[in-house]
Amino acid sequence: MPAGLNAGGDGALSRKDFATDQDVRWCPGCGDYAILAAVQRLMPEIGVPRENLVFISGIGCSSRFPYYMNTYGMHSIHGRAPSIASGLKVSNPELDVWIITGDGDALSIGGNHLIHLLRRNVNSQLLLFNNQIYGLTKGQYSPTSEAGKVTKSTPYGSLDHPFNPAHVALGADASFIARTMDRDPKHLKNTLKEAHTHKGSSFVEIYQNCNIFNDGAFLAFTEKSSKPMTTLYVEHGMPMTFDKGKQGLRLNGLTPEVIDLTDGYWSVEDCLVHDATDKALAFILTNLFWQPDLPRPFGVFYQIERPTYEDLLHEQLNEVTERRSNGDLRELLRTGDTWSIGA
Amino acid sequence: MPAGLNAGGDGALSRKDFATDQDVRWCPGCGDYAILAAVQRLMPEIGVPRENLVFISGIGCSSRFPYYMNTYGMHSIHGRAPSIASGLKVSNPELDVWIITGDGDALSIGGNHLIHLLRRNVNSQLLLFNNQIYGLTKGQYSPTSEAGKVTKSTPYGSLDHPFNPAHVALGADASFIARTMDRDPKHLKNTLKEAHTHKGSSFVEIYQNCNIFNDGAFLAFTEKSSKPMTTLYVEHGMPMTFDKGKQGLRLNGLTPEVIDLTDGYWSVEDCLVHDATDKALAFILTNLFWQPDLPRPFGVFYQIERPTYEDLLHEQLNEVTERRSNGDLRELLRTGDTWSIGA
Amino acid sequence: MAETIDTAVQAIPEATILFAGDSGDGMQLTGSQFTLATAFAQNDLATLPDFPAEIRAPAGTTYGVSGFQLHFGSVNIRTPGDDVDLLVAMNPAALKVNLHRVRPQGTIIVNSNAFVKRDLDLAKYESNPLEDGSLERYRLIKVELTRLTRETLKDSGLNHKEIDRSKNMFALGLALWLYSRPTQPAIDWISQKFGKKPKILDANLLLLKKGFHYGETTEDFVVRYEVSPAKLKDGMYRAIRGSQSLAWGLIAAGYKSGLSLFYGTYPITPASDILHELSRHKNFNVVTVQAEDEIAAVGATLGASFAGSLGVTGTSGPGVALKTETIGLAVMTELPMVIVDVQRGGPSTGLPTKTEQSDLLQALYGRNGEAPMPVLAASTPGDCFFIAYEACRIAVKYMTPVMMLSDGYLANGSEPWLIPDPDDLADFPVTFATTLNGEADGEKVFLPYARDKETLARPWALPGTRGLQHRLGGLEKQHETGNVSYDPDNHQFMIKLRAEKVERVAQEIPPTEVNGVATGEILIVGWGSTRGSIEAAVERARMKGQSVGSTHLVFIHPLPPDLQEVMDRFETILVPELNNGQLIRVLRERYTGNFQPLNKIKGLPFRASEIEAALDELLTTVTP
Amino acid sequence: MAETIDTAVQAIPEATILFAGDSGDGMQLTGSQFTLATAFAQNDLATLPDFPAEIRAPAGTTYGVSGFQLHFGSVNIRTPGDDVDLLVAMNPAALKVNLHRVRPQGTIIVNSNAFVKRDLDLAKYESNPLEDGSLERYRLIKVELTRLTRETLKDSGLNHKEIDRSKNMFALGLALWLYSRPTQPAIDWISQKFGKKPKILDANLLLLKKGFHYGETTEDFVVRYEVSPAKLKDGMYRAIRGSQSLAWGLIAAGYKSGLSLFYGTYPITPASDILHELSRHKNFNVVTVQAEDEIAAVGATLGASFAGSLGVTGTSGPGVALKTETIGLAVMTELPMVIVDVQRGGPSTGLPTKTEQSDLLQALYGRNGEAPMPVLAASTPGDCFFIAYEACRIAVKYMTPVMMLSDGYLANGSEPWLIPDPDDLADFPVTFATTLNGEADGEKVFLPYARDKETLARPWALPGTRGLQHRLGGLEKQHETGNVSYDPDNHQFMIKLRAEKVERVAQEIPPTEVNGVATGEILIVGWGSTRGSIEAAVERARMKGQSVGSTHLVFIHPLPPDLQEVMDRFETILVPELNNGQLIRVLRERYTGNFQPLNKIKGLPFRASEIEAALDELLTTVTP
Ligand SMILES: Cc1ncc(C[n+]2csc(CCOP(=O)(O)OP(=O)(O)O)c2C)c(N)n1
Ligand SMILES: Cc1ncc(C[n+]2csc(CCOP(=O)(O)OP(=O)(O)O)c2C)c(N)n1
Ligand code: SF4
Ligand code: SF4
Ligand SMILES: [Mg+2]
Ligand SMILES: [Mg+2]
Repeated sequence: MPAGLNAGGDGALSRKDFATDQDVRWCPGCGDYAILAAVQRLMPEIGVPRENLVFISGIGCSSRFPYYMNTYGMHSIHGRAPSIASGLKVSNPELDVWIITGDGDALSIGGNHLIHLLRRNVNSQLLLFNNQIYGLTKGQYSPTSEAGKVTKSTPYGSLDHPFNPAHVALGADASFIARTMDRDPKHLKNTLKEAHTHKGSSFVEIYQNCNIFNDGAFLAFTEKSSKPMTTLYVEHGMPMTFDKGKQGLRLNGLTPEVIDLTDGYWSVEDCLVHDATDKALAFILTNLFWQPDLPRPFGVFYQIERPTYEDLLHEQLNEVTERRSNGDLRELLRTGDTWSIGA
Repeated sequence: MPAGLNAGGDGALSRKDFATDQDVRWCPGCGDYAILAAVQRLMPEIGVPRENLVFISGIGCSSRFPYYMNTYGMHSIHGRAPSIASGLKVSNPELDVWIITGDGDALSIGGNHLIHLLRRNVNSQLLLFNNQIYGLTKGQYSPTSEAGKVTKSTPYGSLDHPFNPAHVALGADASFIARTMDRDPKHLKNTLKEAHTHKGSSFVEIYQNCNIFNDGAFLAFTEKSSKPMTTLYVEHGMPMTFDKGKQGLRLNGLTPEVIDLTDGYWSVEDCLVHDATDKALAFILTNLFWQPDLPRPFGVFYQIERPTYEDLLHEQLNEVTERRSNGDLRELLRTGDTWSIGA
Repeated sequence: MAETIDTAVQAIPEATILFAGDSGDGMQLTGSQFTLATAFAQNDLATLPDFPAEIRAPAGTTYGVSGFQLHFGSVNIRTPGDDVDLLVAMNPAALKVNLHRVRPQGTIIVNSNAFVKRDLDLAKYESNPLEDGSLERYRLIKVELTRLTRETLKDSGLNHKEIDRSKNMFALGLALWLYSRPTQPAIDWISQKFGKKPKILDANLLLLKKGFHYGETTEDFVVRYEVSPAKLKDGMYRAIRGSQSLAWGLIAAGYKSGLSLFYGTYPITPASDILHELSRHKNFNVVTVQAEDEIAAVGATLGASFAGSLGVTGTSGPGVALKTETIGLAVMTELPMVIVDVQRGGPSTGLPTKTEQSDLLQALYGRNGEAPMPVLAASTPGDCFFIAYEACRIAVKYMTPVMMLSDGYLANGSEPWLIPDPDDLADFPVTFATTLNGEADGEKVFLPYARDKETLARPWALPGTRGLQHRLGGLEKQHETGNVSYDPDNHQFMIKLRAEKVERVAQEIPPTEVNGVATGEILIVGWGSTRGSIEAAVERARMKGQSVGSTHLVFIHPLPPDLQEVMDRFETILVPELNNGQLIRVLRERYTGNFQPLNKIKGLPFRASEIEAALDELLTTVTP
Repeated sequence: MAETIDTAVQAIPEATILFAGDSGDGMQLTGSQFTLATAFAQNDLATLPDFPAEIRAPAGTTYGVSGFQLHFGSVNIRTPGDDVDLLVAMNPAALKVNLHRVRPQGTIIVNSNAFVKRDLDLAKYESNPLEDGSLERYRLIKVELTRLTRETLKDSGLNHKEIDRSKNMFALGLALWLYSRPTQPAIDWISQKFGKKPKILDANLLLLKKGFHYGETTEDFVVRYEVSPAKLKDGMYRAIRGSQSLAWGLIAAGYKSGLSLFYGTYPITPASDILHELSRHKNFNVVTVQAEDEIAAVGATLGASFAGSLGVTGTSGPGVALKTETIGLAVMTELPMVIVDVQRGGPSTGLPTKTEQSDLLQALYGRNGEAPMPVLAASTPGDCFFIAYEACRIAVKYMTPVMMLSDGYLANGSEPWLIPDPDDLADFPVTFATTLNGEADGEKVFLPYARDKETLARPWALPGTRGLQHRLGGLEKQHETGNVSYDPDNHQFMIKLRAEKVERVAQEIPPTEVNGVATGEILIVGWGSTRGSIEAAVERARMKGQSVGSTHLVFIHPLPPDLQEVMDRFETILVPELNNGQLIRVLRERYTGNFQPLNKIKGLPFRASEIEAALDELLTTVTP
């Protein structure tokens, strides 16, 4: 094979090997840069050959992503990436499929494809860049924008009650649900790695700052000053504490409440221990959403194993083919009632 | 007004007043007849003038429904009824809007409109006729069909993991979620009545038998013999017992388990008491879905009050109009920088 | 048992018969069994099933009537027949709905037991037509089907419902006798269908025989008919329905190309049967995906094409309307894909179970921006096989989405089909890009939008191919590199290039054939399912010595290069369409000629006589 | 302060200037402020903003260049200008991208401080054009914008970023001086914009003046220009952009009809601004709904129409592709609805921020089945107001969906607009059905599909109206009763009836006007945003004594009844379009004439000179 081809070849690849010659065209300061960096850093670690990686996106600022990855990719049309990715993965399960989408792309026009991808459990990683705004169209509110938001299209404030993305995913019976943010590169990269390790549709919501049209939407969770009190990092098997261990979360019946771990009354033992396989717990946890005095959880909320769509499909295909042996066209055309005329 | 008009007029109306001159064209024995009967019986009770009732449906056997109601109606296109109903309700909040849909119409092609209707909380009743099959197109599996289902389009069994409709609704943050069935006319009618009383989007899943393409899908819940053990009727504020009070449901941590109320060890006091305002409980309850040894719940699972989309919209409209007074076109055209030429 | 009378036998060249009854009466089954026997009798034939929109409409209602029409003969049969020679009516509604189709002096067999008050009312008959003499223009034969059936089966051990449901077998037996058809095919079929239900099996066989004998024994029939074998080309034949043959054409395309066939779809009448058929043949490396809607279906199909499958998505008009945006993406990404549109009555939901040709302009122009693509149309049930194959071949060869048009009549209609030899199908070579094909500042690079000289196709480089990583998308592409380009000149260049590529498909079009006279007064230009009626009409015209020819378009975009020249050989061009005039718009725009439309928009195919009439009228007007 | 030199003043009839710089340089603002001053100077004008697809492309890159072109004069101005007289380039990239537009000997003002290594590299300049003599064909004026700005504001208390960002004010001031424009409008605007930010306010005002004085004091400028007021019709004027005027046309329709305006949409470039504008005017009883997608948007709009609102849905090509199925439902339910398509570069995502006319055929034919609807096109930014109004009026009068076509150039371009008097707008009467209108077996009944004699419109009966309960739907409707009907003859009748209804809209079309010679050699037939360029070209042709006229179509379906007759008065018909030839297909299909296409598909409007050239060529070829 010609020299050039080795370019895509083996040997330890570095982050740079995953960059393309295309200039990255996001606004300076956009959170998308951090996500791109994290993904490019992760790629060499997961050790999948570049040619087996495919990034499929819809339309939006975030959906420009594939142009910047030296892998196969498609910048498709608005909201349809999950469908295109499904057909791709089913046709060639060897491929490592990543879906890049935004809060408008995935939850507005693409909502239906999203929930059907998740229920079918097509093995892929879906990265939802949630900036709570329509960036590319220059700043209208999105299905994740807080109610009352003043935008170009809602000068008097938006009326729609926002989606809780994690709940939408849970309602669709996703097998992997996580949340992370652009401003925490380490957690971002690790979460993506776990998503990649998971076999099935991995739903990863990434809080991403749009510094042009919705700057600071997640400031409370990213600013050094407030972050400790507002963010709760959960890990399977670990007690739920935050604020540098000074506070914890416990369940009172089905209601989560914050406990003070400093005054000696409550201790870590009293804290809820995260079980990522417990669907009910995942629901209660992700219900911590714009709730005063309660932290916002980050991490892998839910993860279970169930068969992937493409595995089931190919098992069936093979099973039928074995039972009936490879189809013979000449035979097929003559099955059933035939008759001859002449000789 | 001409005599004829009084036809639509006041005075006690009866079930018959809501029938049209069109022959009902469902297959003999179809569960849809029972639902039509229940709705026609309910109408006089809720006392809404016929002319203020609008039934909007998509496409499917179930979506033929509006033709049989002597009210306003639209048999629209596949999956779009929630959108059409939203525009209708927003334009005239006086109207009492009912959405009629099927498991394919609402959860397959119409999934996105469904979840957006629910999150916006447009005041309307959505009746999802779930027969776990595509009836009108003569028997392909639907998003609620059990995995492995053999149908016209899946001779070797379907592969898709089915939706749990109540979870989809919960994931979309619906304000009213209930389940009932065609074979229990009384519960059906009462549930529809509660849905109508609720202000907001009321999501009602109705188990409906398609005796042609999916006969007996819900037999376990409808047959006298098995029904007591398989069905759990929940009511707000009441303990969860079934099997004529012989069995009950309790929570072990977050896990529901059946308890025997006859052997004296457990009593009704130990049973879970239904609280329709508790979202987490609603999730756990509706998670009882194709789970061996656990009953299937029916009734109103979840109900909370939150502002409806059309109320917010008209409040904003009025508020702005009051503040800026009714728009004057001549003024509008002259706002901003103008200059005169000549005279 | 009564002695048998031997009825006079009359040899006839062709006949049209129509079985009609309730959806529950099994008329479709009766019809297809009669068709099978007729095929074995080696007649040429064409069928037209006609069922209600309702799944199971209430018994006895006119809108619940299901019918199956069959036209067969020793001569060439091209249509399901204009006027009916024999109507079998299982109840008053069936008679009411179909009487107008029966020719004067035609035979009508009715189940007289069904002509009772309730059913007469349901059919909205004031008086009983069997008694009020309203049928005297026909040869009426009353058979107590219900009673005879019950008697025959009283000891069968079947319950009432089962017994009454089987009376169609009696009718079938009688019809087979009347037209001297073999009973063996039906017997074989029944035997293997009900093999596991001995009671039902015996009952059906018994009734079939009874019905046959009834013909022999009753004196109602003055004559019995014989239709000798048709002079068909030698070879092995089978009866085939359009949806089956279309599905098989796709399978053949996968088979010959070595590509895995990916069929992404969402059920819709009358396209669903393609899915049903394909899903039965997974051992041909056929993947069928029933998506959540048409948009997801075409999206998944495009993704599959990107991955190297033979991507096909099938639907009907309303589904195509939903797919157009994604088809535009296929035009831009230049990936091979076939979109099958099995047309039905429109607009909107329209007449979902009826046939129509009203999606042609949508196929040609129904996309945003300049998004040309090849459009092919099948013309008979068996032809669907070859057009499906050709559509796939062109999609891959030219790296373009291709629209294939069928319709409800083709999908449900059937005809005897000379089984093709797979080796005779056109070659279907596929080459995937594996090496770098360009250079940029001294470095070898991959140019995903480089062009093949002959076809202008771009290379098909599959994900998984080392070193050929590239990104596709819906934004305008730079020539060769395929990078996003906002350059004005590049945009115009690419628009023209994509158009030119599709025009090049004309290379694939064989010289236009004219059926009938090669030059003369009237040329009929048709497309799609109207072929049979048109050619039947031309045949009649020629018998009348009229100077008429016809040509049938397979390629509607691009059009045959020699079409103008062919049309120039005629004074008038008649364009019959089952729409309000769509192909004629295209012809008028691109060609010169005296174009005359003939439109029928009734959800039904043309009768040959309707086209014949149009010819007669034109000829009297044009020739003084 | 240096003494002022009084520069020679030269009076010119017209000028074209172009401000270009980084997205961050505020060129759009500079341009619109200059436009405002020009409007006050009572010149006629046309503008062409041109921004990158990226929200904020990296500074200094060529694809990050944002431009604003303005053509103004004392004569009639119909286009944003062909060749640029003055280019203001804030950095090398801006110069690189726009130099080719500048006429020989044209003036170029550059920010010389920006021509440093880094920026030159970003713009891919090998050598510095300011020094390598490559600009000698132009009058180059180097201004140290950055340095002058920093000096001016060193004590302003603003930080570096803020200071550098305001250098466009200096440029504005200089440009205003060069063309003798009033500074007051800009001063007023700045004052109220930054009223709350005194520091910024003072800085901007200061820079504006400094820029103005710079002109007076520097010796770089040999002449200064004066453009006297244009002879415009008397009256009150304003500058208006197409999206604003379109939105106001819809508001006017609601206002005059008394209907509540319901605008259901989903954001998409370049249509979003209509939503943005409408959402600011809720006190006109305007409801705006941002739906989850285009399908939901058109669905909600149709529901609103059913309820009695004036339903309008706006989008661009890809959005129309998604709406077609629902538009078909509107055709079948015969509810009034307006679909606005602000066209952009296609196919697929294409060139989203560029202009094009390539959705015409989709508008005419992009639906399943026979689903005709009126199609209207606006031709100037101000015209959008009147066409939007007319589209609404026709939709309601004929109870039909109507497609209105605009495009990116109209949406973003602006022109001086003679403010119309609301009383002069056509009447917009609306009647809702309130009484039973038919009889069935002796009973009075409501017939939702009864017809108005003149328009063939069916009655609009709103839910909530006692006694008129009825059911609409997508299945074929029975004439008058509106019940579902599978009757073949009814289907054909209804198809023809719906088509005839749309044809009747021709009653609304005024006699075709011809601009230029009334009969002669070449008639230009145009539609949409090409009007300005076409009429400018015709004017030039007439000055050259060429026998050329033009007519511009507002109604593309139905077409004007007198169009053939008008075209017959010319030997050749030239059809310029910003697509690959769409209207010309329609003309060729329906009319006779020697039709010649002129197509430009570069995402940019025609230059008058391009059409002029086509005329010259045709005339030399047609006249021997
Ligand atoms: C069919 C269609 N409708 C609308 C658009 C316009 N559009 C492009 S991106 C977008 C939303 C972008 O928001 P999001 O998905 O959150 O991505 P972001 O830009 O915020 O990263 C919209 C409405 C389109 N391109 N195609
Ligand atoms: C756009 C479009 N796609 C597909 C169809 C075909 N279709 C009609 S109804 C239906 C599904 C019906 O299933 P469901 O919604 O469960 O209703 P049911 O008939 O079971 O009551 C489908 C696929 C259609 N009419 N329109
Ligand atoms: S608009 Fe927002 S989301 Fe888009 S590139 Fe700019 S900062 Fe990022
Ligand atoms: S097909 Fe099934 S759902 Fe449809 S009408 Fe018949 S029984 Fe009912
Ligand atoms: Mg976003
Ligand atoms: Mg169903």
